[in-house]
Amino acid sequence: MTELAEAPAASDAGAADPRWAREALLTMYRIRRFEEAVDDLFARGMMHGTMHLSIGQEASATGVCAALAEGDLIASTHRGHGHCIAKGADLLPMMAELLAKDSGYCRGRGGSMHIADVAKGNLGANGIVGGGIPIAVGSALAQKLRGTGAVVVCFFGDGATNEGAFHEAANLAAIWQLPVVLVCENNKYGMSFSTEKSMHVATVAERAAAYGFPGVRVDGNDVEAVFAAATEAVARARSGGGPTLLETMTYRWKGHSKSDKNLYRTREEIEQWRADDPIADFEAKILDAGSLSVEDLEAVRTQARDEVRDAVRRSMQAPDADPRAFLADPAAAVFAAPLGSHVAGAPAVEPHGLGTALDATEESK
Amino acid sequence: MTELAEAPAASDAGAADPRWAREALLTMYRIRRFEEAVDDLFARGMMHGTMHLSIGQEASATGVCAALAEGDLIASTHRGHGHCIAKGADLLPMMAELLAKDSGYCRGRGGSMHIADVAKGNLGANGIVGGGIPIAVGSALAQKLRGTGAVVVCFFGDGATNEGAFHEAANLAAIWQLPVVLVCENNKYGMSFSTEKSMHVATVAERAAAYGFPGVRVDGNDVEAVFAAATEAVARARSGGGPTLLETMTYRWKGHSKSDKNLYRTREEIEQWRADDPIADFEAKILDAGSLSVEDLEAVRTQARDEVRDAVRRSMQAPDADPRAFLADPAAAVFAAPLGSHVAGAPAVEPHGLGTALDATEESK
Amino acid sequence: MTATVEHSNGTAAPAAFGYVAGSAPADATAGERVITYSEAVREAMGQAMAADDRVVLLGEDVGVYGGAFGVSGDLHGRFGGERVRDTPISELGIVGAGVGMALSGLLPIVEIQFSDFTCQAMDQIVNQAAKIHFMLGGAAHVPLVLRAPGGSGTGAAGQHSQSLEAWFAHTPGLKVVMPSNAADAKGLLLSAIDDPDPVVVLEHKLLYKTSGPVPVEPVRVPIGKAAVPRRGTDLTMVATGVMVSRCLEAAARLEADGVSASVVDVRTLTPFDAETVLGAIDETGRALLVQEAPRHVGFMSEVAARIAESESLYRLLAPVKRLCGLDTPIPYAPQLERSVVPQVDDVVAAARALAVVG
Amino acid sequence: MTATVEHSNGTAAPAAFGYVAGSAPADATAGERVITYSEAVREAMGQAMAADDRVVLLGEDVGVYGGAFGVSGDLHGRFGGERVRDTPISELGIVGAGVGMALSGLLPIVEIQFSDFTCQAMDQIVNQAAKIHFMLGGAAHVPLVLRAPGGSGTGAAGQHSQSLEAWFAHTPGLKVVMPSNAADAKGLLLSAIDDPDPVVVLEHKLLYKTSGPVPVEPVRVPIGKAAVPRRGTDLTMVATGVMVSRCLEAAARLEADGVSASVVDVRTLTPFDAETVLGAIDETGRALLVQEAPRHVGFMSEVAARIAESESLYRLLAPVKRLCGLDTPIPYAPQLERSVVPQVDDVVAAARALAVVG
Ligand SMILES: Cc1ncc(C[n+]2csc(CCOP(=O)(O)OP(=O)(O)O)c2C)c(N)n1
Ligand SMILES: Cc1ncc(C[n+]2csc(CCOP(=O)(O)OP(=O)(O)O)c2C)c(N)n1
Ligand SMILES: [Mg+2]
Ligand SMILES: [Mg+2]
Repeated sequence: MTELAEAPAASDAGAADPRWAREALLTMYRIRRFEEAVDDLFARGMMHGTMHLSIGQEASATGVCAALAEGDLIASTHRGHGHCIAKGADLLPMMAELLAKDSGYCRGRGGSMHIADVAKGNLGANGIVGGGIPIAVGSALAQKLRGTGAVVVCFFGDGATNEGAFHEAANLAAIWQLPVVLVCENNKYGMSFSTEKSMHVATVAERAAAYGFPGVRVDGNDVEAVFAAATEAVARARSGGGPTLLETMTYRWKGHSKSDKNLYRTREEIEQWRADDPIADFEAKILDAGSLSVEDLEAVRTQARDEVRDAVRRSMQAPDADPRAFLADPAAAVFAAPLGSHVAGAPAVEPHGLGTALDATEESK
Repeated sequence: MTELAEAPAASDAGAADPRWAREALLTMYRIRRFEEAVDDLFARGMMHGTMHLSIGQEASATGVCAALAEGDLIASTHRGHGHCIAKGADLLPMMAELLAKDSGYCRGRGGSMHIADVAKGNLGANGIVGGGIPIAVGSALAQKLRGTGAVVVCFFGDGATNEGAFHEAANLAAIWQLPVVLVCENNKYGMSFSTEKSMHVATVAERAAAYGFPGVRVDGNDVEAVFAAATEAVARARSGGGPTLLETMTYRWKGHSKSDKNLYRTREEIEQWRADDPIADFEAKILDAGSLSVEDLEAVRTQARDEVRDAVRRSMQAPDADPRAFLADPAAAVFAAPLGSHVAGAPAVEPHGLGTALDATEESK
Repeated sequence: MTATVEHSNGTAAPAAFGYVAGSAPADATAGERVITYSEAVREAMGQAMAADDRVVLLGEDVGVYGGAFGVSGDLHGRFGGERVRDTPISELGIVGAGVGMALSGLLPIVEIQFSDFTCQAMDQIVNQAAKIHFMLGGAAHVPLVLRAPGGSGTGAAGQHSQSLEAWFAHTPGLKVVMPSNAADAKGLLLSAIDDPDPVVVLEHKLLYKTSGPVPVEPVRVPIGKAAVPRRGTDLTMVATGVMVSRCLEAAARLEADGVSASVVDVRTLTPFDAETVLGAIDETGRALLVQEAPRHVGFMSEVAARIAESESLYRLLAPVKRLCGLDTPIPYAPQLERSVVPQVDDVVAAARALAVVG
Repeated sequence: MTATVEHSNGTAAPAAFGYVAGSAPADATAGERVITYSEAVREAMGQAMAADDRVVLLGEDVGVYGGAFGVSGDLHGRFGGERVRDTPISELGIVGAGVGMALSGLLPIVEIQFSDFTCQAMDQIVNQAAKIHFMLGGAAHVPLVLRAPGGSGTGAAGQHSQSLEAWFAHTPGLKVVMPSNAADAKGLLLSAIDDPDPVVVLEHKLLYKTSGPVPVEPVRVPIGKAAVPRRGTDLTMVATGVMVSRCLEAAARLEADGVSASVVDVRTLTPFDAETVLGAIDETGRALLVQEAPRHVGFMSEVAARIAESESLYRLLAPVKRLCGLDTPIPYAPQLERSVVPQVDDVVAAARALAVVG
């Protein structure tokens, strides 16, 4: 079994730790600038499809992924750019994917709702609300059976907790005590339907009571608080203590998707939440703690801006996904190419205690 | 709106009330004798398909249905003979159905897993675990919208609570505060998988916490206790207080179905539960209370036995479901016949506050 | 992509299986105006709800939001939240609730945001709604309408772009309609609401914003009748959904080249109007069967099979030709997305090739 | 209803799409013995599990109970509860878990007790398992095996008797097999476990107790190859699942009357072996297409369509004939149940009628 890199201990981490603070802030800026660029490209008609932006929610993805070690995995959602970036994806193939380029993560076949970076341990965004939860749980079962020591985090929204998929998967995670953290990013709405209306309990976290594992609610706009709660949940998962339902309270500044006219919420509510900007809040804490200077923060902003600009510029120049190549052999896109081993899509973790392939065994007969 | 018959007040009811005691005992005996006859017919190769018997669970169906008023509805399960009988179905068309007769409740098309007696307010058994729960919730929404005052009870097993259907339906019932009682008959196993293994909480009742309505566990082999708990839940539902999850603890004496070799449970466990026979227990209470005599009890037994014998004898003589008639126009069996009104399948309760049909309105234009 | 009027003159003739609407139809030619497909759907729902309190609409974001595609629009404002009911994201639960409502005296319309999410609700659609009437020996029926938009062309990728009509058509107990224009969107939906059986209404995302003449009155288009919006002599195109307008456009272009094509709009997949469809094929002896869904075991396989097992076979002047979506999921990139489903150019090319074979 | 040996001699030839088993196959004729179909399925799973620790089985009651149809039997005893894993009643959850396991280095086999309950899991089957490889541009694949028994004949009524293969065959990204005899039950399952893509294996309840010769060694039957267990001259029966043995029995009876029939066992619905199937039809010029599933938009519609759009059309001596299940749910009463799906007598009658047409 591959030794997993140690996650930073919670005690070191936070605004006071310059290295940690810089990383966390950079990640949040990368997410924001990336999505602002997407919003802009979309508005200018240069991007296809629809987009679900997580602007305003950056602290949740960032704090959770900061608690993960190399080899740990995530499963993401339709609102997944932030998760993907926080888990270490490259901005260039992400942007290239959204711009329908052959060099995109999915070669233009998936787009925003299906971006995955399997090598980095992102099992993929998912266009289906709740669709990733059973998959994450199955991956956690595989980690347990294979003894990899890896933890799987599953992101989903508040609305997803009303799907049967959430219930079935949470129950499986509980009975098998799997190394999984169920992260519910509660932004108060499933599209237009508020959590007050969509459930008759006050918090998503208390739904954990139905499965017998801890449910924890945390300020999802406070990257340190998210990190601390996630670190605890990840440690529980890794040590065999089973799942946690972690509810991060946050808010999306933008509409649900491109078709949203914001009829179901008030301008005041939006303004109030925008005032609780996770990035500005964290910058204030950093400056308070004195770990980084104003110039340091400016450098982070510049870096994020430049990285995103670069990703846009370079992917604009990249060749489009090519229908001719695609049409030459569509079945090759649908079915897996011949493989020496079935193990693909798995993180770069060696199987543990698992034998050789059937074929090899047969040969030895 | 039709006035609903008053349910017997809980205070009158119980072993001490001769009328109530006799009714409840008769219902339990009807169920048991009916299912013993089914078991026998099946063993003798005279019955087709598979059978899920509720022998040992009679108090649950009986106590719950005793708490219902005329016009109230139930949705049932694969293990549904007891519910059907307790809700007032005739034994003859039930037995005829199982014997594949044209005079069966479903004209031989449904069999054990689909028996319904819509006129009596039984929306039907269901071959799909959890399948009836959303349907019951929808029916409860219709009762609420139509202002009928009717309550809907949904029966399901412990295993069903692991299905997404349970979760989604329970949540809908909660947010809309519907007049529905979710009755989980916990017989400790979903087929072979024990509740200890299939969930990581000690009781099904506590799953109600995820939806914000009461969860109540009761001795499901004590018909008086079931009745009392159901009466409270039904009253809550009828008065606008919303759903209740009622968990009745019981046990099935027979195997899950015909293929069961009972490998997953011990003889001792079965014996122990058989010693807690809901019928014998209730008889002892009746005799203790002195409300009925030994001869009275004997008369109840004889009546149940005779009714079942009669149902078997008469349905044996009834004409088989006829494939020729069926084949002459299969579409007529698949799609509804022309109807003056769409309202069929609904209990005999007048619509309330609902207008006339589109057609009528158009005519008046 | 313009909707046509020729095949929208539905009358409330008896639908298949003997169900007859209770009143004489309004005259279809009177009082038409041009509105969009999505307005037509909304108008049908509004007229039905105004006329009959039993009609209710439920679905995700159908309320204040007005529907993911804006179809329910102002209905929430007009009829209130009890009858135009927002639901949590629980497709299985809400279709099941629709079944229960339909069994209990209401006439529910359930909107599924994208037809792909019927996957979540298949148990209630297939094992419950479709079978209850049959399994109960006729003792109950399920007047449920399930509306869901299918199809590709909006860049929504594999999980939001499927054309799943073949599944539903293959499920005994369901009626399945695919309106291809605004008038049918209204008329078929009215018939679906009228119908005592569960009806799956597959709308199309790309059609929502297209316009066509639609009667003001609640004129039903009967379930079980195909339409023939164009008659030609050289070949017959049989199409469903968005492919109908593509075929009509292709036919117009082909005419300039001297190729004369009939276009048949299947409209109702179950019950299937074999008489009209095969009749139109017999007239030309050449059949081009066009659907957006993947070819393998799709609805046009059935149309081809009906030809192959009937007298129509002997009237064929060339082998049947299917023009379908590729057997792949729908990709995201616009250039790829377009390439996997038939476009007007593809129809023209296939028709030209077919017209000269044999 | 006896299984036949002629078409069970599968060899591990390269399957479609270039996937090649890693080792040379054992000689299929060596070391056969007669076992039941369900023993053959169990043997395939046992051999795969013994050979490769990544292979795991999960499903409802597959453990101590031994499976609803006794298929997993002693595997729990042999491999323990970690690898032969009982699950709660949560089809969506467990298929999803299978997808996650398949993405994370394991080779899961998920058993669904009755294929009808795939309705609960359609999202994970169709929107996830089938599409992930494609949507991710090839960055991951899903080596998931889904085993589920379909079919009628046991009195289990409408919700436990369906034949749903057409849905899966119509879903790009799934491979779909229907073993009709014990040897194929083993050999196709071994290939499915080997396969890097999701494979839906539709077993049949009535076949579980039938027996046939099965190789002792883990001999794969390639996915993508039809079998022709019988060759005749007057007509060609094309069948799936339990209908293969009914056709073979019918063919034997017809021989006595001087009617000589070929029987084709489709075996793999996706990828479909058009060459073998159409080739066998071409030889006789008469096609009788036999399936248990309802006719409307079923798998045999596709076979008919392939004929209608190919050169085979010109070789037909009579219209194609489909003999299918009625377009109804399966009723409970045995006499009704038998009447809605083709029986041997029906095949004989249809074949006789077809042999004289044209
Ligand atoms: C099964 C399913 N149902 C509905 C949708 C349409 N839809 C996409 S996102 C969304 C809202 C999801 O809400 P939530 O889970 O809270 O996530 P958020 O969008 O707030 O991040 C809906 C209804 C979908 N994609 N999948
Ligand atoms: C969706 C679905 N999955 C599986 C089955 C097979 N099955 C029938 S009954 C049963 C066990 C149900 O357990 P429970 O809900 O506790 O009810 P009980 O049988 O104990 O009364 C199972 C697994 C089914 N009928 N439907
Ligand atoms: Mg949300
Ligand atoms: Mg149980």
